[in-house]
Amino acid sequence: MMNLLLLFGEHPGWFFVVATLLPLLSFVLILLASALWCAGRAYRNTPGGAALFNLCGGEERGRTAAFVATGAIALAFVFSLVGCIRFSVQQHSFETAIKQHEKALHEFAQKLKEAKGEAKEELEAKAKSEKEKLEDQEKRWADARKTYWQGHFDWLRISPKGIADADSGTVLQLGFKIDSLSAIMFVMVTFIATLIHVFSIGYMSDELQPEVEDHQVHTAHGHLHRRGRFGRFFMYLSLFCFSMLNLVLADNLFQVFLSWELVGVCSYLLIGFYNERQSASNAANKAFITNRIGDAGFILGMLILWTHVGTFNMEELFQRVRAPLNDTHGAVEGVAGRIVRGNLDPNNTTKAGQRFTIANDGSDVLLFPHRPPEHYHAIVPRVAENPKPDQHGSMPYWMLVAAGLGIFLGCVGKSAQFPLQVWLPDAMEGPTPVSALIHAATMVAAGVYLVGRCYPLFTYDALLVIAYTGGITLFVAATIAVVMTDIKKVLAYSTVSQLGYMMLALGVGGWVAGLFHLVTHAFFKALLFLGSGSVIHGCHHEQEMTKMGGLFPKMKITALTMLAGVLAISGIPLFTGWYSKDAILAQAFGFIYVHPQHLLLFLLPLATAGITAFYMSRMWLMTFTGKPRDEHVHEHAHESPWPMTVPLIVLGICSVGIAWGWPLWDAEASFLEANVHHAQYPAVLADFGHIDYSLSEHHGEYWVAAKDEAQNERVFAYRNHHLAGNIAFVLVAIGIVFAGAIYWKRVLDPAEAKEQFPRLHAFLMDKWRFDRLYSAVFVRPCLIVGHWFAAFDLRAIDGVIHAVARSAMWVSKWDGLFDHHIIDGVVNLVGNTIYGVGARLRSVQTGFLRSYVLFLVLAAAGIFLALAYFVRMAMAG
Amino acid sequence: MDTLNDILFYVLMATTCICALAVVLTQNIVRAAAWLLFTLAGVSGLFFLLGAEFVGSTQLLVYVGGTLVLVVFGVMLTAQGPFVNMRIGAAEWAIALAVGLVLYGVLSASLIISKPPQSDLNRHVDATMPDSSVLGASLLGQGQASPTGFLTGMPPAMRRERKPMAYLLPFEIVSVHLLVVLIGAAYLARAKRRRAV
Amino acid sequence: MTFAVGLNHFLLLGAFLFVCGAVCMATKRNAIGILMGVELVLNAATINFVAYAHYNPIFQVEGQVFALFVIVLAAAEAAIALAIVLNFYNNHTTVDVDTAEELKG
Amino acid sequence: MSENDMLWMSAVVFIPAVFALLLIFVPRGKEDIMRWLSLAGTGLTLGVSIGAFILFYSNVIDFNRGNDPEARQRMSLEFRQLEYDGGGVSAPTNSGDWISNYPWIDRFNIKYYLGADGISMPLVLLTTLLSFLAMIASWKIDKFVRGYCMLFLLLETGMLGTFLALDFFLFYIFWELMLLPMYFLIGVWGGPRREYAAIKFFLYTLLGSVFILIALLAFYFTDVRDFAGPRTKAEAVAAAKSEGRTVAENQVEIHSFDLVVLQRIGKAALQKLNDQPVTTSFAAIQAKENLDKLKRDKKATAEDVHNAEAKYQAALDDSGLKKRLEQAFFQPWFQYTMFLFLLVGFAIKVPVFPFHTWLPDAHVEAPTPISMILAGVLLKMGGYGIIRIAYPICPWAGQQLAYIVALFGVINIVYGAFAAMAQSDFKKLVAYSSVSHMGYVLLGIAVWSSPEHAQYWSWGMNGAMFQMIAHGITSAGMFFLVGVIYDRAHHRRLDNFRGLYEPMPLYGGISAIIFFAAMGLPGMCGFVGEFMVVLSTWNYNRLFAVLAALTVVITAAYILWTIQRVFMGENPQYKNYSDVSVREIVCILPLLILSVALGVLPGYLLLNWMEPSVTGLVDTLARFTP
Repeated sequence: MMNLLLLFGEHPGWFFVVATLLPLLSFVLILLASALWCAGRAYRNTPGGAALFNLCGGEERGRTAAFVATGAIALAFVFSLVGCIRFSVQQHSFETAIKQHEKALHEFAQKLKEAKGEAKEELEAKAKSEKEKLEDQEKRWADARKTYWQGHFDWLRISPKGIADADSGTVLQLGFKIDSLSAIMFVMVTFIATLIHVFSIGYMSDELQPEVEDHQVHTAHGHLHRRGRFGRFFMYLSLFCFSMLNLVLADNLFQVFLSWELVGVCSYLLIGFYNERQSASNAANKAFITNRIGDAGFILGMLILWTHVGTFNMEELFQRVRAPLNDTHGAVEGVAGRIVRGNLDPNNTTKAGQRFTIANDGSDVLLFPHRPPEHYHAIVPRVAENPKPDQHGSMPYWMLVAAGLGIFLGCVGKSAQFPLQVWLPDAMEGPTPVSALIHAATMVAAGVYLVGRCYPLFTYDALLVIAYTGGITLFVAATIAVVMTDIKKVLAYSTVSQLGYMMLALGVGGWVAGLFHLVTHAFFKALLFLGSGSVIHGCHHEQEMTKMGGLFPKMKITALTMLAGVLAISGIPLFTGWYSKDAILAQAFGFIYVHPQHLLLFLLPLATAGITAFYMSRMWLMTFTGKPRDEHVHEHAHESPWPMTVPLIVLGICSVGIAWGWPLWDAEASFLEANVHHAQYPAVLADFGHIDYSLSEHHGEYWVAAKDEAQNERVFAYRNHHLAGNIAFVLVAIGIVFAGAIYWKRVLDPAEAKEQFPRLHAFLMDKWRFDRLYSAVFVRPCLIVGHWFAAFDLRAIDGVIHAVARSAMWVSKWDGLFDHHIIDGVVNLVGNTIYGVGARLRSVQTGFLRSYVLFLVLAAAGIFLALAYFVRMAMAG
Repeated sequence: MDTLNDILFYVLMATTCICALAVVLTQNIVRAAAWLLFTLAGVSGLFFLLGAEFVGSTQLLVYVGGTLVLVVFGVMLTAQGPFVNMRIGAAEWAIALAVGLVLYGVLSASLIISKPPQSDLNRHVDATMPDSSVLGASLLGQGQASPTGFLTGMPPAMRRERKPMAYLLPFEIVSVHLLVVLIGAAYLARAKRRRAV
Repeated sequence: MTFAVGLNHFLLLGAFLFVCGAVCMATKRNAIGILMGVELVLNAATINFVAYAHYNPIFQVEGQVFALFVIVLAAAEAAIALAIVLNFYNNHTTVDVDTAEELKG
Repeated sequence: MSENDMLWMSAVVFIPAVFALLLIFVPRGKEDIMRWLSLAGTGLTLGVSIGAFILFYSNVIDFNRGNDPEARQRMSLEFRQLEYDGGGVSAPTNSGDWISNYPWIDRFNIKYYLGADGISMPLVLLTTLLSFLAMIASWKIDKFVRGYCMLFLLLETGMLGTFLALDFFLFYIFWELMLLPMYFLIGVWGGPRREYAAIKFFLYTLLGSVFILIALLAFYFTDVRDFAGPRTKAEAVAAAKSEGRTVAENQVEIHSFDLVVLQRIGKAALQKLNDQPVTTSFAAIQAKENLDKLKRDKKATAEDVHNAEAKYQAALDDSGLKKRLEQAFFQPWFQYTMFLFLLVGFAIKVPVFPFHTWLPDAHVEAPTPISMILAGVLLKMGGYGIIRIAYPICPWAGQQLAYIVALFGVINIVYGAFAAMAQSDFKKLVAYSSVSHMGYVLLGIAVWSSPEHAQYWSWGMNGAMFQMIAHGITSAGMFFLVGVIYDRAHHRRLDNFRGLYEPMPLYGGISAIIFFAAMGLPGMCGFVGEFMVVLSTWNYNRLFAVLAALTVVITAAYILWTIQRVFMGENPQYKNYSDVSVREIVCILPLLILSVALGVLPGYLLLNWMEPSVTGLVDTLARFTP
């Protein structure tokens, strides 16, 4: 016990590791117990079997499993919270100290300008000691991060002799690295997952019965009856949580990929939870296969990095791809934190490598060494073929772009971005808590998280692709959401749309804004999904909004909490969504200010903000207000039990206030955002705003206003935050009013609108016809090719073989005929003759010894005669 | 001396031939055995006459003393049942005799016609037959025991000098063979135990 | 030792004994009688061997050696033949070879 | 060379054969005794192989020293063979080197030569384990039980011998030995089209064997005297003397089936054809060793070093060696032809497109346990042959034609996956998935790199080896699972199943795990090998890597579709099926555990001790690549 405490004391990163492993433990426990339970059930009548059966939970195993899983994730939440607090405290203390030293230095520098003589020397000495202290603090902080918050071990190691750098491309590691982003993600994921677990205990309680009737599956004998699967649901949830936490924990791309696939398979299992339903199993397959397309891209991205950079460790990757910020002489000017492009000069080759000329449109990228040289400026980059740890390397620029896009393709799959967004709405076939978990906190967030994590690997071109992908996605999804009538599908499309916002933010340099939105969105989207779950549960598994309406009096808690969610997602001031969404819009605004040709990247999210407000209000109004559309549903509707409402209330509170800071009304003052800010890579600032090591008062960042303000997106974003927010708010207000007019006050008739634009409506209802397109372009051709190949085997290859066999048979047949008639003919002839002679001679075989002797004597006489004759002839001859 | 040898030869030849004919012609098997005894004795006499003392004495010892005793034993062992008629028909007699005469005719005619190179052989008749020590040496594997010379009775083209030969191995084989045969005979002839039915 | 009787005399004697033996085999129904015929035939051969040994000096040794072998083989043959005869007698209570006709075609 | 090793390895190979003999004495009608006896035989073999492995592990690689250079070196057969041959690489050790070399047919210099290293050992373990499990799975076979068990045990001997033989001739004998029992096992105990399948299998494999036989004979006619050590030379002199010829030691011609010696001349051919000095002759190795020792030795004078250098140079420039390097073996046409012969011979076994059509038929018709063995072990022999024989003996052609091998690997991957998607027979689908998965093996082997990038090829080779083991586990598991459901439903049509999760939850869970493992899900064994191979491929050819990576989508598609068609949905017809029995659980449990354990800890369980051998092979081949 003491050792354990010591472990956490010395390696607080283990808080997070334990938090990750707890759900895995719960998964393994439940899995083993269910397997033994299944095995024991058959032998329940024997004492041993009964003991096994009862040991593994007996008839109550479902409930036990739920408690184990919930307990594990709750404990994981506690661990992550403690870890997060410890991390923040440590980070805060170090950074405060660093800031103080910097401030002092700054002051000394100011004073130095004026001072003269002895005072100057004294000041210089003071500044020197201050600088040493600063460096010492920075070093200690770096060491603390390394020893306390990082760790890894070799999972696989291959050690060939020939290569110069023994670590390049030889080892796959598993490890963890905590920064403020992952710490926040940890808390967010475990918190929401805990609430979802609690919610599920209520929502899935049907599954506790030994026999469940599935109303959506019709068999010849009425509805399907099957065993309840309460335990299995929680088992999947546990595995899901483990995978997601492992993904957040990972310090290298390989581990991310491991979890990435595991997350995919969990979503597959959960979406296909009602596996008797054809639609559910189809949706599960679709989700997994679509994700696998993204994964294939991810693998390719990893391959490129592995081949050219030789490592998957993210920190090492960034260190090699991005130029260092400073060396012993101070800041590295001009290229600090950037991807350095240039050209290799094949005519200027020495033993150390080829000369690298830096150029903004060069075809190659300089890779920086593991061990940077001390005086960076003194080094003229020479690129070695197989670089040693202290040599530079290079890779083609387009390869780096491709690597980035490959990784991004993985994120596109996971985060359901255009063009792989099709799986997510179908995934609504899973139980509602699953939708909440997948869509809010975990799986779809993973893509955005990874783009944020790998930010330094993306080149400018790749980022532009990301931004446009996000822009298209958010618009497409929002338009579809407008016409959807299934309450969960509306939420699904809104999720896709919001994820598009995050991607767009990351693409235009709003790293903080995107990830900030990720966290806030997790809360209110979880709330909305759980709320919809509560509605569905209350309405006895009715999901169509066209059959709801007027539910407000019957389910007040659900309605009010959901209203909070709707307002948050619409971006009403002081709700969480407002802080993050405005930040995104501001960043987009800043971006188009610098790059006016990308105007679309601001217009799309702006318009979509209005559309979002419209369809979210529409959803809420259709569900809770007005007259009931279906009396039957309305009559039986009821408020959900406490395990479901409590999570709703908690999430509702979070949706309102999780992003608050002081002063409340300052959109830039969010406490959460400031915390996310700590994790921001210098690379972001290098790409979108120049790095300057003079001091800033703002958020403790390492930058101030750019030297060239005309080219600085961050500055414009900061300055125009309120402008962008205000424009958006106007649009949001229009959207809400419009929705109210149609669905609440019934000023306008939605059916009329439908009739006026039948084609548009059909187009939107058909989800922009993506499914049909993919079916025609990918799915069917794949099947056809498969059949071709199978037929090729049967016809062509086996045909050739059969033909060979037949011709061999043919030859052998002729051979056989020859044998039969010619060779055998002769042989048979001889045989027959002999047989005939023998048959005739049979009578000679008298059985009397004496006659044999006579024959012998005769024969002897004959032989003797013949011999005598021949011998004579011979003698004569 | 020559005449004596000739007379001896003709006497022995006559004895042998008559006794052999008697073996053929007699119907009593015991008598046949007796006639056979004389035949074999006559043959051994001829061997002595030819100077092959060892072969002659072996003939006496093995044949007369051994084989014939065996035959007599056989006769006695098998003659205890009531005598069945073992005569054969006259026709068969006739055929057998005819065939026998034919064979004899063929043999004697070929002998007379082919005329073994008598004169050639007679040149060497002076040489004495080797005594039994030479025989023994040959059987013990000394090849030099037998003299060299050209094979006779062959076409000229095929004549070549024969090499000294020894007979140790055949001798051994024969002795082992004899042993095996005796054991086999004992096995075959042993009293059968009737199986309980 | 020389005498006027030549090789041919011996060969004719051998031929006569051979024919006697053959006829003996052909005319006896008693198995032992047949055996005696065989002995006669073998003796005929022995005589030929010894005669050649006498008249052809290069066969001095071989003739006798082979004669010896024939004698030995004859003894062996007699022993085994008699054993067969006894066995036959045990089974058929007779030595009449005409009863042994299982091989009749 | 140690008697001890010889006994262990011979025991592993021949215990099944001994039990096959024992089966003769079981009285007729006692089928259960026969089954138990064969189970005891396979079980004993498994036990002995594990014991052998533990000894091997402790003797050859030393616990906890997987990365120690000395331990790594001892993992290479080449090194141990040099020791055995008196190469003076270091003091000759005579125990625990896991090489056992005894004269067998002196006239042709054929040896009873067994040896184990990190390449053969895992395959031996896989074979013994799968044989044991397949024997359990054979429990329900009622037809000619004695014959079945005897053939089965004989087959096991053949397989184990193939993996352990280091003499090409011995290898070939074992290779053929395993062919015949397989023919009968398919042809007698198989399904309705068993005769067709058996004959197809037999003819295909025999065709391959003929190619291998030709290559084997062609190699034998090469004079390898420069590459054999003093011990081999002394043996050759003694053999000549016993035939009445007297030859001096440096004049004796040596022809050998010794795989390690053949590998050495293969490397010499690689060097010669790449216009490099041939440093792999025995004299050169010895001189180099001596030189290195002197260089390390601080007491050695400069003169000594200089002399040693001159000696080394003389060994390189030896005129006799130069003359003998003009033999046919060192000519391009010979290398090309022999490599292609060997490749085709082994590719048929792998099986590689277009020689793969025997596989679906054989798998579909074979009884379940034989399918397990067929997919689990027999396919691995092709890969093993390529790694152990084709590549090291004809490395120059291997390097020149690596592109084609990799191309066929990719074709296998893509073709197998697509063809699998079109199948409606459960077993055929699994068979085609085997084709696809074995493509990764071929691809991993073929990604030849230069010495600077040896690590990528090394990943490929190791990945290929790992993939072989993983595929052995998962495909055997899948075939067993198909057999389980076939026992109940008596058909294998995918479209007629549906809804098996409900009546058979345990079966469903187990199947899901095994199928996901085959699909290459992280955390399961199928992932590691595939990932390693794909990692290495980008460095070799980008298009191949893209295709291999994209195929994971198709793989996922057909496996998920299968799961959907078999387990999901509902089907009242199968409502009363019983879940897996205890015997079936016993049979599948080891595979289940391994498929997860190998995925979670591939390094500790397998790669740490397999990798030095494989990487050593890569090192020696890549080193001479320009």
